[in-house]
Amino acid sequence: STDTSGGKDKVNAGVIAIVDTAPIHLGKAKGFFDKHDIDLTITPVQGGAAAISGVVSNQFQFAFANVTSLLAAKEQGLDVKVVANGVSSTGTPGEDFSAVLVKADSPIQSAADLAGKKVSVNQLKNIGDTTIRATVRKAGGDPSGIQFVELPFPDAPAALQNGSVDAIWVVEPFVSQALSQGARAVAWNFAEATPNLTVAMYFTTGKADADLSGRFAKAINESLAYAAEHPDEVRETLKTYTKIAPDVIAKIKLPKWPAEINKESVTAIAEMAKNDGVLKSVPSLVE
Amino acid sequence: MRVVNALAVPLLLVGVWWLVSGGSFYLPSPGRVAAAFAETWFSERVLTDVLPSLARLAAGYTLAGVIGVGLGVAIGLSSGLRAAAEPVLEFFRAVPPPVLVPLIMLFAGIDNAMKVAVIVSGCVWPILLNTVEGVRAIDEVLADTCKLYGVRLRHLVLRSASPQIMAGLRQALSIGIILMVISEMFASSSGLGFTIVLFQRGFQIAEMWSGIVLLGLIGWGLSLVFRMVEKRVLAWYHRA
Amino acid sequence: MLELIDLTKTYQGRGRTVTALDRLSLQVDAGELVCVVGPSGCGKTTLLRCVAGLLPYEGQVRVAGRPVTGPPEHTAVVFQEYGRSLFPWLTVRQNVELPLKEKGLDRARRTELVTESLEAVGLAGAHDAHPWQLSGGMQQRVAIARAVAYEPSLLLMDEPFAAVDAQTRADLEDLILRLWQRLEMTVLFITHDIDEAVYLGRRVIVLSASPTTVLEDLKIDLPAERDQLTTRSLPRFAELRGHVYAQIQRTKQ
Amino acid sequence: MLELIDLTKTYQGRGRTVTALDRLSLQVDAGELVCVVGPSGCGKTTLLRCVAGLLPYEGQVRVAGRPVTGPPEHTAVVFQEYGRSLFPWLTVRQNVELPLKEKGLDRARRTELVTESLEAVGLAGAHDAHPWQLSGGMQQRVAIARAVAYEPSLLLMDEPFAAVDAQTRADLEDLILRLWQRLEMTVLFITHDIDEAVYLGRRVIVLSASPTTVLEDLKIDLPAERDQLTTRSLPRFAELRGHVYAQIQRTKQ
Amino acid sequence: MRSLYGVAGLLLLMEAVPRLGLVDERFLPPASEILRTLGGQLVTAGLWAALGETLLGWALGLGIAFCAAVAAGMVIGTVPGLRAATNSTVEFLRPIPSVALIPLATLLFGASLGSTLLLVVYASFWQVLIQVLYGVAAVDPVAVDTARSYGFSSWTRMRRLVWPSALPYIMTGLRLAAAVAFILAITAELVIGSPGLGLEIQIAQSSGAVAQVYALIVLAGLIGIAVNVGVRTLERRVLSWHQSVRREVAA
Ligand SMILES: Nc1ncnc2c1ncn2[C@@H]1O[C@H](COP(=O)(O)OP(=O)(O)OP(=O)(O)O)[C@@H](O)[C@H]1O
Ligand SMILES: Nc1ncnc2c1ncn2[C@@H]1O[C@H](COP(=O)(O)OP(=O)(O)OP(=O)(O)O)[C@@H](O)[C@H]1O
Ligand SMILES: [Mg+2]
Ligand SMILES: [Mg+2]
Repeated sequence: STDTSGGKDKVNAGVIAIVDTAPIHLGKAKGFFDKHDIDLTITPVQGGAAAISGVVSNQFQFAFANVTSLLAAKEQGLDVKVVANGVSSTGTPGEDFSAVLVKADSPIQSAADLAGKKVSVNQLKNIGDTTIRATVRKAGGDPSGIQFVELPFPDAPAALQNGSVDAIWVVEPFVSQALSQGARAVAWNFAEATPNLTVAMYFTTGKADADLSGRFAKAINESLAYAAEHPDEVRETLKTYTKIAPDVIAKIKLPKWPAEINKESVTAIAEMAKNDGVLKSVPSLVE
Repeated sequence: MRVVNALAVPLLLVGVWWLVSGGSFYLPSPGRVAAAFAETWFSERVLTDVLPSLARLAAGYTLAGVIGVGLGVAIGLSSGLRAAAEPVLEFFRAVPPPVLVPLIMLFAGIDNAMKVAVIVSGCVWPILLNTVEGVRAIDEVLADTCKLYGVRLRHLVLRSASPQIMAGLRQALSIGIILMVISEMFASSSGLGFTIVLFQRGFQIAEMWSGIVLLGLIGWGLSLVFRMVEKRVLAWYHRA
Repeated sequence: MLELIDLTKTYQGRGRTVTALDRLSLQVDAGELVCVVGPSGCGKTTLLRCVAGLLPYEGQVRVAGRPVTGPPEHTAVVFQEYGRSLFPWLTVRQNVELPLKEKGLDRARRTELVTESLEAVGLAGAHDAHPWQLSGGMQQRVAIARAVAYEPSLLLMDEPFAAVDAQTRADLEDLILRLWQRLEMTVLFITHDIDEAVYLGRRVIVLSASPTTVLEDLKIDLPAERDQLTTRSLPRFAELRGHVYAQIQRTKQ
Repeated sequence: MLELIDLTKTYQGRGRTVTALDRLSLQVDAGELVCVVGPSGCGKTTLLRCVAGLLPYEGQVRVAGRPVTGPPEHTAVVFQEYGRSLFPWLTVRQNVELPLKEKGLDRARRTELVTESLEAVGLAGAHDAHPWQLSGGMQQRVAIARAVAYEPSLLLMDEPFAAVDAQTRADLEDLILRLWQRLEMTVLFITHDIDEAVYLGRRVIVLSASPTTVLEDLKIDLPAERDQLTTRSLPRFAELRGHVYAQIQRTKQ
Repeated sequence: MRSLYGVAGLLLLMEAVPRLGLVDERFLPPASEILRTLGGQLVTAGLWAALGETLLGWALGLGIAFCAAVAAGMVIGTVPGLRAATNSTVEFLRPIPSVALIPLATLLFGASLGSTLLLVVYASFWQVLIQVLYGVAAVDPVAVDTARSYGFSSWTRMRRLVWPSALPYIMTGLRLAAAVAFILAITAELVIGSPGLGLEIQIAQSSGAVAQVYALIVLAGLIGIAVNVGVRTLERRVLSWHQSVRREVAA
């Protein structure tokens, strides 16, 4: 519902409390949403599926979810409509916010060595395993034998440490944390899977008011642009809605926040997912 | 007559479900769920997902029973031990299993041992609490009789607390199934609970509901077995 | 065998404090059969439970020279609440057999004792029944059979024949007398039946009303060999009986 | 008032089938006081529970002309298991008062009845105790007080004085006689004490051993006004007593 | 007094395990550090607000579930035939994880108190219900006969006989349900994202703030201890007549 109060539309956005979503928090603080007559409330959600459910059930007007989750929703006939870019890979291995890590003394030296190993991802049949398979394939390995297990990001470093898995996929702040504690990166799956990968997007439902969606998109895009230009303010913002330790915040690699959605990368992800059997078709997500 | 009696309420509920389910994405009609059920579970999934889950459930449940009853008897018999142990137990009891899992993973790794440990960590409470209370509630005259004749603990304590222990075991059965699902939300790549979660995240809602229905059926089936056992164990109690 | 010196027992409950026994002293020699009578609620059961080591107390209680802190060895008790003292999940036979197992007797001896004692209390046909399938009197007899089969050296009985008919009662009285003579055990026997007390006891202890002490310690100077017909028709029997009755009535002022 | 025709009760349990009552017939007029005696385990309690509407049975049981299918109205029962029939979570006073509340009496009348009846059974000082703080005999007297305070038109008592001393027993016997005359109720009184049966009863029913029928229905032709001393010393009393005793012994072959 | 030994022992263990290197300190900080972090958290207003939210959902949900389950249990347990009719349904519904109801909850209520309540009530209802059913079966048959012969109405029988007899079982049910309700309140926040302690835990987890996660877990455990003390106190009052309590009071 878009209740108007004081001329402004009340909007509730479901957003995961991670580094990726810093722009919306920063943009809210900077008044970009007020400028577009949007009275924004940011509700933290636990993951992409919860965000999508929330939008479909009208609890949120907008939300943030990764490409694969959105593709899956679309394929199952859920009425989701992308309104703006969310977060993108930096495209530079070694400088990205997502990596596959191994122990310092691990025999695994490159992405190709991951073949046949046990690798943790936060969710199976999602963007993690899809991009890792692509990276391994590009590095000349055979991804079909990789044994993926589900482990939430926070629990993955411990599992790597006590040898429960051979490699872990994590995103910031866990990448920096683990690297500083002696882990070693063997693959930068977002950067290496496909060029300039669009990882996640803001979306709404097809039934949403077009004018409001437009204004929200504008506000988001301004926020993305501002965040891209002011990394220091982004790091400050992180202290407000996450509990990441300040010394870690100073170290983490920030993602890219372009205003443009890289449509080719979305299609590429969809193709890969289809090849891996995660999706049955290639739904069109972004017109 | 008994069959009619047992089926009336379930049929009524399915009817209600049918009526309210019209057109909702998250609540598909019973027909669609039934179709999804046949498609999803009459396949090799039974071998790869359902049976391993049930095996872990059996292991966890048995372990919880042994620990719960053993510890419960000890705690129930000694008020000193109870005073010391209760706060610690209550502490762990109040910690939600999902946040306890990472801790368990630190000690038990991420394989079957962890999942069984998660099941135990939830199942043990109703058994433990009921055993403690059952042991505390032993008839005084009976307890005195035992003291006099030096009759071993087993006879008095376990049997006379058995109605309450059975209540705990009954509770634990369904909690075990729930924890089987929760344990498979972590560090999994197969299992009944894992499959349900996967369906949920993939927005395959009819399939997800068919998994929930399967959980219910498993619970119901196990409770039938349980009742048969209980009928024997508590025959003296129900004066049958 | 049994020595009570200044035994005092006070029950403290919410708002209700009862001094059930007040500096009660009593001695029972090994192999004696002593009957205890007294008004209802005076503290007979309390006395018995102190001796059985089931209640904390003040003063001294000694069994076979040793102070009682827990249940003394080789002791059997028939509780007033006989129904609650049987294990409902065991059959009659198992109920009687359990303490014998605990005592470490072998199977043959156990079977013999169980069969004998159940026969003696008239329950030969009820071996496989559960306690709750029995009448009140039958349950009480199971409890008696259990105590008897145990062959204790100290037997404590709390109104053990309260729930059986007159004829059975007479039979059971004679059973106890027989066993007492054969096993040379010490028996403390609480009863409300004055005739019974005089018939069975070598001594009858009359307790006063609460706070309870020993009102009279009466030696029963009847012939050692007792018999339901002849003993009860002795003039001395009537005399003693009348004496005890008068004492009990005195407690009720 | 009470009509039993061909009453048969068979208990069926695992492996144990007992015919407790076998085509038993009996009639009790309104306002009669009938005592029932019989060997232990013969089926007295079973009989009483059938009349109280607590057991399914074969044959016919009618109370006040109506067939018994559930507990008949205005009926009070004192159970043989008196201890378990008291509610442990209520005090003595509350236990006695509860049925009166249920009967719809006002507070003043209730207090009066409770105080009176507890006084009558000698428990004036135990109003606020809980049942488990009482001795066996005291618990039994609470159950009696509860039945008495209820002022039933049919009073069923199952060995109600088994746990009290001789003197208290005599007092309670006279209490029942007084109430019976004042309230004109019908009383069915089960006892093992033959003296008691003859002293109280206008008729004494002697039951046979299992399978149980009425062995003898004995009219007690003693003067209507009974008195512990005079009645019990009548030669006719001794005669009747001896007769009943002989009958009971006959059942034990 | 004795209860302090248990807690002290636990703290000692939690301090020793990481200090001795049995597990990596980074993944399980020693007790002293957890407590220090907890102390730091306790002075922030945000934590108390979150705690308030959680406890509100907990108390409301537990209250609703308890009353509903006791009422349903007494009726099902005492009306003949009803038990057989409802048995299969109860056993079917009971093992369905509350967590699986999350889509339904969000659909009906969104990320609001309603969702939390739905999950909390659903989970704790069964705990109490099963205990009540067993408790109702624990009534002494002689006491039942007594009540019947004095012509007690069904209501009086329920209130004066069945309820007190079942009370020991029900108290256990309350203790079980109290913990389950608390767990579900937190889990609901964790998963649905309604505000509260669970959300705090989730944010701390995804921020890699291990000590904070454990501090919040310890807080949850402490609340569990407090709730148990409350229920035990209640039990000593309402079950003072029962063997289990009176034996201890006497001893
Ligand atoms: N619930 C029951 N199940 C099976 N058999 C029973 C049950 N209750 C009683 N009986 C049997 O029925 C018979 C009569 O029992 P009842 O209790 O009526 O005897 P009674 O005359 O009251 O004896 P007593 O004087 O010892 O109390 C006994 O043989 C007993 O074993
Ligand atoms: N557990 C208890 N708590 C409090 N008071 C008790 C307890 N047990 C007994 N009493 C009290 O102690 C006194 C003596 O009780 P006791 O049972 O020893 O009497 P008794 O002589 O065996 O009586 P009876 O012949 O009626 O069985 C009574 O006043 C009783 O109320
Ligand atoms: Mg006594
Ligand atoms: Mg009887």
